[in-house]
Amino acid sequence: MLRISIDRLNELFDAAAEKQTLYIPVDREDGGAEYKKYEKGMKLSRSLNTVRSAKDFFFPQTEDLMEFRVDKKNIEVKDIRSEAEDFVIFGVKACDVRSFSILDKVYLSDPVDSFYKNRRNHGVVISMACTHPAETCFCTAFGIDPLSPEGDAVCRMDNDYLYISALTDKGNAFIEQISHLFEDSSETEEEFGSKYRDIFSRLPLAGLSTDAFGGDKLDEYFNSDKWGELSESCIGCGTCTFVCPTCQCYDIKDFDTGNGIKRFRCWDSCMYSDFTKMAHGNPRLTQLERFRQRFMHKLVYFPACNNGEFGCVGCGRCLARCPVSMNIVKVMKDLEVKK
Amino acid sequence: MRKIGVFVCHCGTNIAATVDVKAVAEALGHEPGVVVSCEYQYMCSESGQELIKDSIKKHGLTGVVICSCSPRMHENTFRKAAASAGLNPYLVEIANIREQCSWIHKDIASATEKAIILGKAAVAKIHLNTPLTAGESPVAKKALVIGGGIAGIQTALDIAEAGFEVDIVEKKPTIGGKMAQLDKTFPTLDCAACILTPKMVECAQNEKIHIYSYSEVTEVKGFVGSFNVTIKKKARFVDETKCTGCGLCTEKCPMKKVPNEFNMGFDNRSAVYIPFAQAVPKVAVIDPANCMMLKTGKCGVCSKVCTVGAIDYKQQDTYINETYGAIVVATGYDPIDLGKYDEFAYSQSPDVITSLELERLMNAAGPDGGTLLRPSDKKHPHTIVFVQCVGSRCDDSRGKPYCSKICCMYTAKHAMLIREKYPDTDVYVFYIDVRTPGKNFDEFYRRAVEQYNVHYIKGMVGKVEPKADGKLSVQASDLISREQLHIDADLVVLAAAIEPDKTARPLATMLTTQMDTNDFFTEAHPKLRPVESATAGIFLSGACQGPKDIPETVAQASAAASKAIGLLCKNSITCNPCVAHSDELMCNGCSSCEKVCPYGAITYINKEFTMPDRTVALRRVASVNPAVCQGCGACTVACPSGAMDLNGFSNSQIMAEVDAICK
Amino acid sequence: MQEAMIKRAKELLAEGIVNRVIGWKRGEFAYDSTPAIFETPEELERDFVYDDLTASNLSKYLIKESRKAGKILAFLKPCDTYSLNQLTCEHRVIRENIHVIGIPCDPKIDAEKIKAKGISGILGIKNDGVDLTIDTIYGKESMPVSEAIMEKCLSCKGKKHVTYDELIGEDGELCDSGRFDMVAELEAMTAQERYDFWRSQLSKCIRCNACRNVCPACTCEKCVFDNDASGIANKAAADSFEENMFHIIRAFHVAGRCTDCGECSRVCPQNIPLHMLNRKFIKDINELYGTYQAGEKPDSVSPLTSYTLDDCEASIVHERGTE
Amino acid sequence: MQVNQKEFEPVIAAFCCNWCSYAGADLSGTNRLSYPSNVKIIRVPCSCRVNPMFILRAFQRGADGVIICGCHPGDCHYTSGNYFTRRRMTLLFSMLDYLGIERDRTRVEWVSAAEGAKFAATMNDFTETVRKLGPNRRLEDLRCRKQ
Repeated sequence: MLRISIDRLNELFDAAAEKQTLYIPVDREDGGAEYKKYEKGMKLSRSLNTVRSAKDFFFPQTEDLMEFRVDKKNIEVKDIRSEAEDFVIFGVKACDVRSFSILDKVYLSDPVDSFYKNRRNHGVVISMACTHPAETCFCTAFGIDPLSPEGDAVCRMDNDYLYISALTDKGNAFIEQISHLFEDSSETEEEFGSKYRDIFSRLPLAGLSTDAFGGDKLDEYFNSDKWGELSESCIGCGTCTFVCPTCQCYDIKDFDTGNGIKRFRCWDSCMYSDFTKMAHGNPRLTQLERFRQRFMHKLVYFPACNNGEFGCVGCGRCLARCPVSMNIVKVMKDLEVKK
Repeated sequence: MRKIGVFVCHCGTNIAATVDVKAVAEALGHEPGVVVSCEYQYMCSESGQELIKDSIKKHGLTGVVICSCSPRMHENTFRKAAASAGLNPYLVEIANIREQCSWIHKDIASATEKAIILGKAAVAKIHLNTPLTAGESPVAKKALVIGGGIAGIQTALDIAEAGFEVDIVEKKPTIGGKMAQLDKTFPTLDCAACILTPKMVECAQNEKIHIYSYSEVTEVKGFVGSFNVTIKKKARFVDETKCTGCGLCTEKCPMKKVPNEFNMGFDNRSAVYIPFAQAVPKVAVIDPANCMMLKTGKCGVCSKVCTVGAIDYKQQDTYINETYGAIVVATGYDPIDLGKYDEFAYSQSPDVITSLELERLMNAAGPDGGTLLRPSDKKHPHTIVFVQCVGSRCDDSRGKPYCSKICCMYTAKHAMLIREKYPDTDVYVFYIDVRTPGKNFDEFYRRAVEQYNVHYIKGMVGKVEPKADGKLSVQASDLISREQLHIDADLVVLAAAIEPDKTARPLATMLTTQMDTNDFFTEAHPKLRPVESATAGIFLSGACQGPKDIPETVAQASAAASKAIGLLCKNSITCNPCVAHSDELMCNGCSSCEKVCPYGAITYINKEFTMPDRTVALRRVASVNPAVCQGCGACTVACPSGAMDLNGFSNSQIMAEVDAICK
Repeated sequence: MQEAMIKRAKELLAEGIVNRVIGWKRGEFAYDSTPAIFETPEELERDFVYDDLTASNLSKYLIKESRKAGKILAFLKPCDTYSLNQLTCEHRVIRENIHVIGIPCDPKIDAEKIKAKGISGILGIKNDGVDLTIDTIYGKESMPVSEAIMEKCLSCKGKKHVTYDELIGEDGELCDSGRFDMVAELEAMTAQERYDFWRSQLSKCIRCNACRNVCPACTCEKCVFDNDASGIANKAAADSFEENMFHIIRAFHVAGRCTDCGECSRVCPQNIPLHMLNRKFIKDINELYGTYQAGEKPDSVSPLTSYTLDDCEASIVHERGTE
Repeated sequence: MQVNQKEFEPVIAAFCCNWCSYAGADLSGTNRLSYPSNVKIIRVPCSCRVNPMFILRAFQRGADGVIICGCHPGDCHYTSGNYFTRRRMTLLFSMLDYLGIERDRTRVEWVSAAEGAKFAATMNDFTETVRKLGPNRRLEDLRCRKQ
């Protein structure tokens, strides 16, 4: 691996930001962290994770799709797509990096979402190994190695050094740009990992298993009488969905600007009463059904369509943020008990 | 998609001179949904209306926008035209490009641009208009007249004459009002009592008329055609049905030191009394504040002397509930309190009096039998100064900004009568202007000046000071000769401004009718609907609407009666369809709307609903009575969920207008 | 306390006075709990929890619960009783179907504040009244309790219950916690500073609707922001205007009805001080129309559905304003 | 986008109640009392019909100032509507001020049907006040900016 002293991190950011737009996680005054466009002097957040996930970079909360211009009685349709600029997201944790590949399965398979693809093509993901997980973490349940995240290049950081190694051509190119800042290090990925591996086994959710779930479990869980009790406290907000790195549903809306129409999409949440509302009404009438949708999607429907891959990466954001502390872990444990 | 027709009016040159009407029609023709857009000289003319009607039929229009004068002017005209062509009248919108555009802007380019925007807003709105149908509600064939002065009496008589029942509510023990206190009337100098009392008697005798004297309206609910009114009949401690009005009780009553209101306190009455000889109903009333029996339980003389046993010390206030189709307000006026006018020494000297007090002093039925004597020493006054505009046309907070209208004429009358009866008296009248518009009014005034030599002096009295010798020192300025005048007067008469009766304001609140800042009731239109209030079914009679003399009052009283009769003739009335309505599925039943509704039009019902989740739920939801709702829209803002909306001014319609105007 | 509550709940269940209980259920971690309905003594024994971390306001659940068959037992903290009164006032709950037990309440601990100290991997939290001892996977940590108190408890209205059918423990007193101080501080800033402050806060909003959905005053059958026909529906803030719009209108809709229970700020995943919007309305109402506490009485009339003839004019905003 | 102060023409939305202020506006027209064409009037039955949503909507769509006109307190055609308006708007304006939105962009004015001159004077004054403030940037929707 290559390494750089952590005292010199900002040199690294300065150099990278010169070549392309760079986003790094920074701490906010209110205690949360968020990705921000790097500006000189910004300090890398040491938080475990940002409040919002990193999916915004490829799948932003709102995004204009097209415009209609009205001139007298004519309507002109305007394609507003343009090539995205190159950008680097630095410090993405393993869970969030995995979420990109889950989103890819949705947006890069036919029909390809050109908006998503455009951003994906221009984005470089520099991941960061996890050394300080929280009690809400359970990525390992989904086969993610928090110490060896995916991405274009992967960083590992201890108290002294930041180590970097490329995983893809994009990652190589990134390191190339700033290679003068690095020195070689004999530290191997395994050596680094072994220092922290033990922490993960001490996590309260370390034993969580997904064995009971998968694409073939529709019949077992769909009509479970546990859903009623589980969904009872759900207030139907979209917090879990909006902080979730893998929730990928959106709604398309038109906005009349007075001079024309902007058609945009925005995140939607299956927790909302108007989710997938159609001309005849809403297929999911009660909060129970909407609540069930979210967890069935992540634990059953998604794996059913994606070779068994679950639609959750165990980042723990929903555990931390749900106003009523109802979450996927409780759902998994409760449903399992029934079996 | 709507098929909208746009009709731009030139209004001769009123609009066309500053707004390029052709450009407006052209621009609006490009708006979505507009299938025809044209301009014409006078849209409101017969041929203009024909143009609209023909277009509606030819193009199958589903919306009409007229760019013209204010909707307050011709909205109804165009709605009727649309209706006659088969289009729902509420699918018509007016863009006001005259009063709010061509008349206020001079630059053609900007006026035209604004006219186009106003037109676009109307087009945007009409896209969202819905056909509205006015509902109907029944009319109770009975009228209520509030106030039993000459206005109320005349109105009641006219309504009764037309064959409808009418109730008069009068707060005093007798009807008659101010006119009953007057001596002679201008400009004919006939005796007020002689012309009023027969009418009072007629009221009492007319079987269609019921008089609630010594009564007050305490609650008004309901709406045009069906007002539910609660009347408080104050305890008079005399059984009206038994009392013959013989007056024996009033003679024997030992408590005789009560100032007599009817004579403006110049003499006294007993605790049980009949206000005056011609009172209607001629029934005694016990004044509980002064009756020994009611105060201490010791006396009972009246009860002993009453031969018919009409005295009832235990009588209580009673409440009567009646339903009326129409209500006429005739609450009249009062002279203002002159307590704040120290400079005229009104509070200091008994010889400084108001004109109304003078009426009593000069009245044959007055305290001195019609001989004019000074209140202080009961001597004949030789020098009398009249001061005009005391509190009228006043720009400070003590008085009223308006002209009280009747003072010039009654002062001329007073001056003339005094000079006629006591030619040795010097009469001075200080005035700002003498206003005498009215039939035979100016001739009357000139007679006072020319024939009776009343000294009219343009100028204001600065100060009146009682002197040790009993005279009143009057300092005044003569604005024409520019001299300071000094007159030693025996009597000073102040023409106090008149103001609406104090009960008018709370009554207006009960009736939900509009008042102006002076507490005069506001008419629905100052020119075209002068006797109607803006609240349907409430009519205005007499001085409650503004200062008036007797002939005007009577004229208005009859006009109000005819409007009320017009309403009572109908079996049902059409309601304003621009009312609030609640989307029951969205309503929370939280009662916010109910709390802000001035009309009590919103009630709550428990109703079963099939909810979006297909469960059946019993829910509390708001329900608007469209006949009661007047369409103010207060509820629509109080409602957080937007369940409450207003026909004709819906949230989406107003927002569409906002969008069009701001873009 | 928890034991006393469970005991009393079991009694009421056994006596048939209530057929279910709403309370808090033990969560996954040391600090989380979920509002839950309990129907049997066994469920109560197993899952019921009440401690210094059970902060959520249960009143809003009673809208639905009070319409179900049978009576429900609700454990309400002092501030929650205001919400219930307000809901009763607005006919949103059927009060007769609720048996309210007022429970005392000490300042709640905000796990977010512990985490903000960088304390992670929390396994257990102990409160000795002065310090918190936090057991984590990385070892023991400690911090003063005072630094971990939940925002809504820092501005506690008092420990008095405004409605209850019975009490466990003593009823407390009202108190003044200077809850308007922060609003006043903001008011004293320049317009530009205020604008910058709110922009930095509201721009964090992800429109998850947690604030709205948890709010006991936001009980519309269908929110205007979810209603396409309202003309202002917005699912996401596509422009900074919409961030402002949502929060201004929401605050306005609950003005005069908001009891200042603080749930909005508690649940905001982005830590936006939303209570500072509602509290501004409360402060204005108190100053301009007389002190008013929504939910204090079950029949109070909101200052926005009433008026007096001599109310101040809107120009007061100009007159008293700082730059 | 730099806007030249001289070229800036504010967009003013005026909500006028039908019975007093709209009639007052008509009267100022009848009396030919001019006020700037920037002012566009929206007729509402009563000032209490004005929902805060409408005001925000106007700012969103490009208004630089919003004024609400109604009957004088006590003279409301519907007796009490403007009293509610007064409370609602006071609180709303105070909130906008609190959020740092220029407080001079909003106003409530009571104009009777007889006050044509007051209407014109009010609109002249308000337009000039807003003109001085410049374009509304703090409460606009960028998507609605004129192109």
